[in-house]
Amino acid sequence: MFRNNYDNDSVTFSPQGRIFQVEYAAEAVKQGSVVVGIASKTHVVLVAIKRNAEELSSYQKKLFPIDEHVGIAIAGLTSDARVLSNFMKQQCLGHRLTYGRNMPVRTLVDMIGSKAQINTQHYGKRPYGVGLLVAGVDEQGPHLFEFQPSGMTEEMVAFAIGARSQMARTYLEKNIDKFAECGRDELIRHGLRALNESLVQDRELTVDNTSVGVAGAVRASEQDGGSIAVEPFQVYDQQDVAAWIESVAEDKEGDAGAGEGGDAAGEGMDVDS
Amino acid sequence: MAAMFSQNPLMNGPNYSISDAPKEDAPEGARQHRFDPYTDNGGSTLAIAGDDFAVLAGDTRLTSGYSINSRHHPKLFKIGGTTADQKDATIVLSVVGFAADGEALKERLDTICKMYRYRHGKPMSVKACAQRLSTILYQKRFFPYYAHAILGGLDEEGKGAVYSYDPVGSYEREQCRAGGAAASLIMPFLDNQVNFKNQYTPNSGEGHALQERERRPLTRGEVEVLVKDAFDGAVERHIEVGDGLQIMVITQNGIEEVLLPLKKD
Amino acid sequence: MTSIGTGYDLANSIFSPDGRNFQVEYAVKAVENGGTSVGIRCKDGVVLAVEKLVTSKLLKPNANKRIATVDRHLGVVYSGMIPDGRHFIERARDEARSWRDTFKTPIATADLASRMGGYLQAYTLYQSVRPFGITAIVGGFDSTAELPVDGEVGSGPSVGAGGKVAGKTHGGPGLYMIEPSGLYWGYYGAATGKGRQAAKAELEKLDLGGPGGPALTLEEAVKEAARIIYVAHDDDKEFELEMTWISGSDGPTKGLHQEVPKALREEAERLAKKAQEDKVDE
Amino acid sequence: MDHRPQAWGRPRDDVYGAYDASYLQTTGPKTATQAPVVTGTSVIAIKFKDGVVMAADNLASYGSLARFTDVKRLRPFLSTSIVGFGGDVSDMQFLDRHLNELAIDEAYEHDHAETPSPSDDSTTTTQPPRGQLNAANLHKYLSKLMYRRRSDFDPLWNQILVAGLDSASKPFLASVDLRGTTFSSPSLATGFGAMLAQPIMRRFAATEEDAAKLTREQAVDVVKECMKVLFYRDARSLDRYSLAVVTKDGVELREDEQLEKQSWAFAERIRGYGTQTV
Amino acid sequence: MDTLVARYSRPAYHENEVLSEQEQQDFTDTVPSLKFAMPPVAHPSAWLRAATDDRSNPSCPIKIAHGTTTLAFRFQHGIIVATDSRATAGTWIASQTVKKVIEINSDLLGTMAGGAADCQYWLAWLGMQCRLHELRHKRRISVAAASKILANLVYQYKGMGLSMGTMCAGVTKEEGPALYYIDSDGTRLAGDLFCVGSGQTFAYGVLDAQYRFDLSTEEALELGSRSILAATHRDAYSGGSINLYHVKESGWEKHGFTDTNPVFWKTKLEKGEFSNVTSSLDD
Repeated sequence: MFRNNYDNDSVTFSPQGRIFQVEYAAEAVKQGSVVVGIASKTHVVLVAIKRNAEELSSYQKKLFPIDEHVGIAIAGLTSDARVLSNFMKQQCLGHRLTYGRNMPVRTLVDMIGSKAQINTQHYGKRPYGVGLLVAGVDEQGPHLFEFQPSGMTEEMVAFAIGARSQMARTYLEKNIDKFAECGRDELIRHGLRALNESLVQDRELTVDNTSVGVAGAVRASEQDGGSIAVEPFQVYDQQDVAAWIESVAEDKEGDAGAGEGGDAAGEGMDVDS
Repeated sequence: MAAMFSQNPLMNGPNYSISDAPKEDAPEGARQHRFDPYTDNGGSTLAIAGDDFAVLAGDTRLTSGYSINSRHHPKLFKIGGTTADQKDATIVLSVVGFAADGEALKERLDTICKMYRYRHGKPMSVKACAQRLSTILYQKRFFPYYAHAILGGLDEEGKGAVYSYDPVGSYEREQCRAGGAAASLIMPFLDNQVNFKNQYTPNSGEGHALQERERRPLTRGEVEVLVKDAFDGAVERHIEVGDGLQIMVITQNGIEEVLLPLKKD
Repeated sequence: MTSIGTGYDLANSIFSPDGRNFQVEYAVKAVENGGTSVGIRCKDGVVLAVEKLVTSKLLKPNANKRIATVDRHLGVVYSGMIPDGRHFIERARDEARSWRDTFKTPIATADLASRMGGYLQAYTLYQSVRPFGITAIVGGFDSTAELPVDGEVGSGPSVGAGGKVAGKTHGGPGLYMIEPSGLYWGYYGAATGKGRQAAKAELEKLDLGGPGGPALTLEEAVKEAARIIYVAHDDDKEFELEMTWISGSDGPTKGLHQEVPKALREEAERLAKKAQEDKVDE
Repeated sequence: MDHRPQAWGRPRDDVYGAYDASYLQTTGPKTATQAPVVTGTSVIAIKFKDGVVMAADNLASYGSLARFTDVKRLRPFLSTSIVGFGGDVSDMQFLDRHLNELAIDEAYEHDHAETPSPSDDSTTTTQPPRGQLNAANLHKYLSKLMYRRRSDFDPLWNQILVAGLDSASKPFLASVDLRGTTFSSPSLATGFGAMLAQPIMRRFAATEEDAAKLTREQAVDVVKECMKVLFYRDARSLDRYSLAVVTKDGVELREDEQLEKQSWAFAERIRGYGTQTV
Repeated sequence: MDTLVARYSRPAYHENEVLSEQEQQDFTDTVPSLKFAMPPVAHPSAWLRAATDDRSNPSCPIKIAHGTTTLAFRFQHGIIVATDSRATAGTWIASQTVKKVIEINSDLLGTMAGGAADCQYWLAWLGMQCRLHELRHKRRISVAAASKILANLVYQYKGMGLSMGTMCAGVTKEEGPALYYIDSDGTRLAGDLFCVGSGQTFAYGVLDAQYRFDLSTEEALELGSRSILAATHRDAYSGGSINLYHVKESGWEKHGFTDTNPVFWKTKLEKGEFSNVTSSLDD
C-alpha cells in the first residue's frame, strides 16, 4: 500500500510543498460540531450546536467569552481551545491593565495566529487541533475572524466551521448581501438558519443543543466624538435562546409546514431582545 | 546580613588593643539609597457595615507634602465586575496611603477577581476576596505596599461586611474602620457612634452598675449622616483631608455612588 | 525531482549526494503555489503589489491585508504560506526595533534584508525546524536627509563634530527579495509566486536598471505593478489587488510606507484591465 | 596596614572603614538615575472646552547652570497626545525613544493607513485614526512604566503631564511622577509651576465645568501669562518656550515661542535681598 | 537553533513588559504562589527595617500591626490558650478586637504575637500543610510535627525581617497535651507553659504563682484569664478583650471573647484584688 513518508511531523515539506500534519489538524476541526458566525455593521453573533456524548451526559460548551468585547466559538479539540482561550483572556487582561482599553480584535487574533504558526515549524510540537471563530468589537466596529490550525487568520463577513459546515456556508454565501444592515435579532436568526442547514436529517435546534453569543458596537454621533459604546459579549443558552429558535422554526413551518415547534415552544417567552 | 558576608574566621584569634571584631556595617550606617520609593498622598477613608448594606467613603484630595495635587482623585474602587466600567461589581476596595501602590493593589485584586470569574463563571464572594487580598498584600511582605486597604461588600447571608488590613495583609472583619491621615480623628468618633463605646443607658444604675448602652445595627440613613459628619470633622482638623467626599453604598441592588462637596481650604 | 523517495528529502538540513537540500527546494514549491507578489524600485520610491486570491466569498473584502509595514519606512510582501509570512514580519519588526535600540536610528533596507536573510538561513540548518514556505520582497526608502538621532533634544551643532556635512548624499529606495534558503539579492524589479515567470518577463521590459538609474516614476510604477499582477494572473479565479508604496520625504508618502490611495489604485486597475482586453483583441 | 599576625597586610578597619560586602554584589539591580542631573523645570497645562493647552520652557539646567537652551520638552505622540516632561533630561530622552517605539508598534496595529490625497492638505497635523492609543491610554501606559521602574528602584526621574482626548473624546489631562503616582485635574503643573502657576490656572479652571467654558484663546492666554510669571520667579527658567494645543484635529506644537510684554517693574519693589539703597 | 532564534525575538505575547512578574502571574495562577516580591536593593532586610521599624524610627512610613500578650499552658485536662486583643501600630491602637488565637484546624491552635500578618499568613499556611499531611498519611498530624514544619519554614526566612512569636497547641492520643513555642529566629521549644509578647512578664508573674498540672478545668480557665488581665493592666500595649480557649483531644473549645474592663472591676470588687486602684468613683 502507498505509504506517505511526508506526514509524520510538521517540519517536513512534501515534494509539492505541502505540510500534511497541518492539513490533518485541519481535519480535526471538521470533527467538531458546527459553529456559525456573522457580522453586521453593528453586531457580531456566534451560534453553535452543542453535542453531548451520551443521552445522559451534559452538553459540551461551544462558546466562550474571552473579554468584555470578545468571544469565541470552537470546533475541534476542546482542550486545545481551552489553551488558546486562556491565552487570549490573559492577553486581553494584560492589554487592559497596560493601556486601559479593549484590545484591538485583530491584534488578539494575530497573536494566536503566531502562536499556532510556531507549532507548525518546530519539531516536537503539533499544530492545534481546533478551529475558532473569533467575534469581537473594537473602535473600528464589529469583527468576525476565522482561525485555522495552520495559524491562518482571516477576517470574514460570515463563516461556519465544523462538521457539515459546507451547507451552512452555502446558506451564508447566498444571503451575504443582507447581513450588513441586519439588526441584532435578525442577525441571530440568520445564524440559526445557517446552523439548521448543517444539521443531520432528523436533528433540530433545541434549547438544549443551541448556544448564541452576541457582541455589539454602537457608535456615537460625530459631534459626540464618534466613539464606540460596546455591548459586551454575552452567551445565551437554554430558555434564553427559545424565542429565537422558535421564530426560526416558525418561518420554516411557513414555507414547508413540516417544522415542529419543539418542546421549546410555549416556554421562555420572556427573552430579552 | 552584612555580618554574614564579612565574617573572617582568621580575625577571631587573640585580642589586641585595637578592637578587632569586624564592624556590623559601613561607617555611615546602612548604604544610602537616594531614592525613596514611598510617599504619602494623604487623605482618609472610612467604612461602616450595616445589617443589609455596607458604606465606604473617602475624600478626594491628593496631596504631596503641602501641595494639593488634585482635588478629584478617588480612593474608592469597584472590584471584580465583568466589564471595565464595573457595572455589575459587588465589592468595593478603598485604599489610602501611597496612591500609586493603592492603584497597583486595586488593579491586581481586580485582575484576580476577573480571572476567578472567567474560570469559575461566578463572582468571588466578599469573604474569598478578603482572604485573597490578604495574600496579595503578604506577597509583598518584604517590599510592602504602602497602603491601608479596606474592603466592603455583602456576605453570603446578605449582611454588610467590612474588612480592614494592615500594609502587609493582616486583616479582620469589623463593624467600622477609618483609615489614612485622619484615622485617629475619625476612629474614636466611630467607636462611640457605631459601636456605642463609652455610652451608658441613663438611670440604669450608679457607678460600676451603670449599664452600657445596648448595641443595635444602625440604619442606612443614620450611617450616611455619620459618614458626612465624620469627614466634616476631619476636614476641619486635618490639612490632608478635604475637597470632595466619595461615598459608595453596597446593597442587594448593587453599588450606589455619591459625590458630596467638602471644604476646599 | 528524480531524487524523490531516495530518503534524502525527508528531513531538513540533509544534503543529498549531489549536494542539494531537498526540503528547501520543497519549501520553494510552497511559494510557487502562492499568489504573485511584485516589487518595483523606481526613481523616487518603491512600489509593492500582491495578487490575493479570494478563497471564499465570505471573506471580508479589503480587510485581510498582506503587505505589512516594518518600522515606518519599510514594506514587506510575500508569496507562499501566509502564517509563515506573518512570522517573517514579526521577526522583521523585532529586528527593526533592536536596530533602533542599538543605533537610535531607523534600520536601512539593506540591513533589514541582511538580518532577515540570516534568520531564514538559520531555518535551513537544523532538523528540528523546517524552512520558511515563503519568498519575501522587502522594499524601503532610507531617508536622504540627515536624521536626528532618536530622542535628540536640542538641534545640535551646525558644524564640526556631530554637525552636518554639506553636499553629502545618502539613502534612497531599496528593494530586496529573500528566498526560503536565506538567499537574498537586491533588485530593480522583483517577482515571486505563481505568476513570477510572466511577471519577470514584464518587469524586464521596464526601464529600471539603466545607467542613470531607473527612469520610472512612482505613479508609473504603480500602474505597471497593477498591470503586471493582472498579466500574471490566472484568469479563472477571483482576486484582490493590494498595493503599497514608499517615497522619500519630499514624495507623496513623506518617507512612510503606506497604502496606495484608493483612487490611484482603481485607476491603475482600470488601465490594467484595459490593457488585458486590448491584448485579447489583438 | 594591619600588623596582627592573623590579618597581616590587610587594610585596617579604623583606617579604611568597615568592610562592606555589598560592593561585591554582582546580582544587584541595574540602576540608571539615582539623582537627577540635567533637569528641566515646570511644565504647565490647562484644559479648555475642545482640548488642552500645554507649555514648557526650552531650558535644561545643570544645577544652577543654564546648560542647554534649545531643549524641546513637549513631545507629540501619534498626533493624538502631547507629553510634557519635567525633571531629568536623560530620562526624558529615554522615554522619548521608548514612546517612539511604542508609536511604531501602535502603527502596526493600524497598518495600512492610506496616503492622504494631496488635495485635502491641512495646516495642522492630520486627524488621528480611530482606535489609536489616545492620551488616556498613553497615560495609563506611562504610569505603569513609571511604577514598574520605581518598584525596581530604578526610577525615571521625571514628572510627566499627558494631554489629549480620552476614549469619549473629552479633553484629558493627567500627571504621573517618578514613583508612578498619578492624578488628574482641570489644570496641572509640575515643579515650581505647582506653586506659582497652578493658583493662577485654578482661577480660570477650578472645576471641569469651568474648564469646559474656556475657549482656546482664553486657555492659551492663561498659559502664556503663567509662563511669564514662572520666568519672573523661577531662577531655572527661560523666556523661550514651547506651546502645544491638542484637540480632536490633532496636535499643534510651536517650539520656539518668546515671552512677550514682560514687565519687570515689580522687581523695584523687592526688598530684603542684597544691598539696600533705600 | 533556539538560542539563535531567540536573539532579539520576544514572542508577541511578552508585550506586557511594564507589568511585574507577580502581576503577570496573576493571570495564570489558580492558587496564590509563595513567591515574595523583594525590594531590589543590596540589603533587602536592612531596607525593610528602615521602612517598617516603628520602634527605632517612630516616623517610618509603614507601620505594621503588632500583637502583644499571649499565653498557653498544659494541664491535666488539656491546654489553656489565652490572649489579649489589642493591636498597636506605634502608639496608635490599630484595633481592640484582634483575634490572636488562630484556629489552624479543628484540633490545633496557634497564637499571634509580633507581626500580625506574619502569624495570620503562616499559620493559615500551616493549616494547609496539616491538611495535606492528613490526606497523605490518613491520620492527624502530631503537634510536634506541625510545629516543626512551621519552625523549619520560618528558619528559611531567618534574617529577612519576619517577626512572629507563636505557640502551637494541640492534644493528640500519642502526645497528650502538647505545647510548642516557635519564633521567627527559628527557635522551637516544647514546654508546660509559655507567655509571649510585650506583656509576657506580667502574665508570667500570675501564671507561675498559681500554676499546677493538676488544675481543674475551671481553675485553669480562670488562671488563663487572670494572667492576661494582669498583663493588660500593666502593659500599655496589651488590652481590649480576653480571648480564652481550651484545647482537648476532641478539639478546641472557645470560652469567650470578654472585654477586660468589666472583668477587671469584677476581679477587684468581688475578690479584692488590684487594691492599688481605688474603687470609689468619688475620690
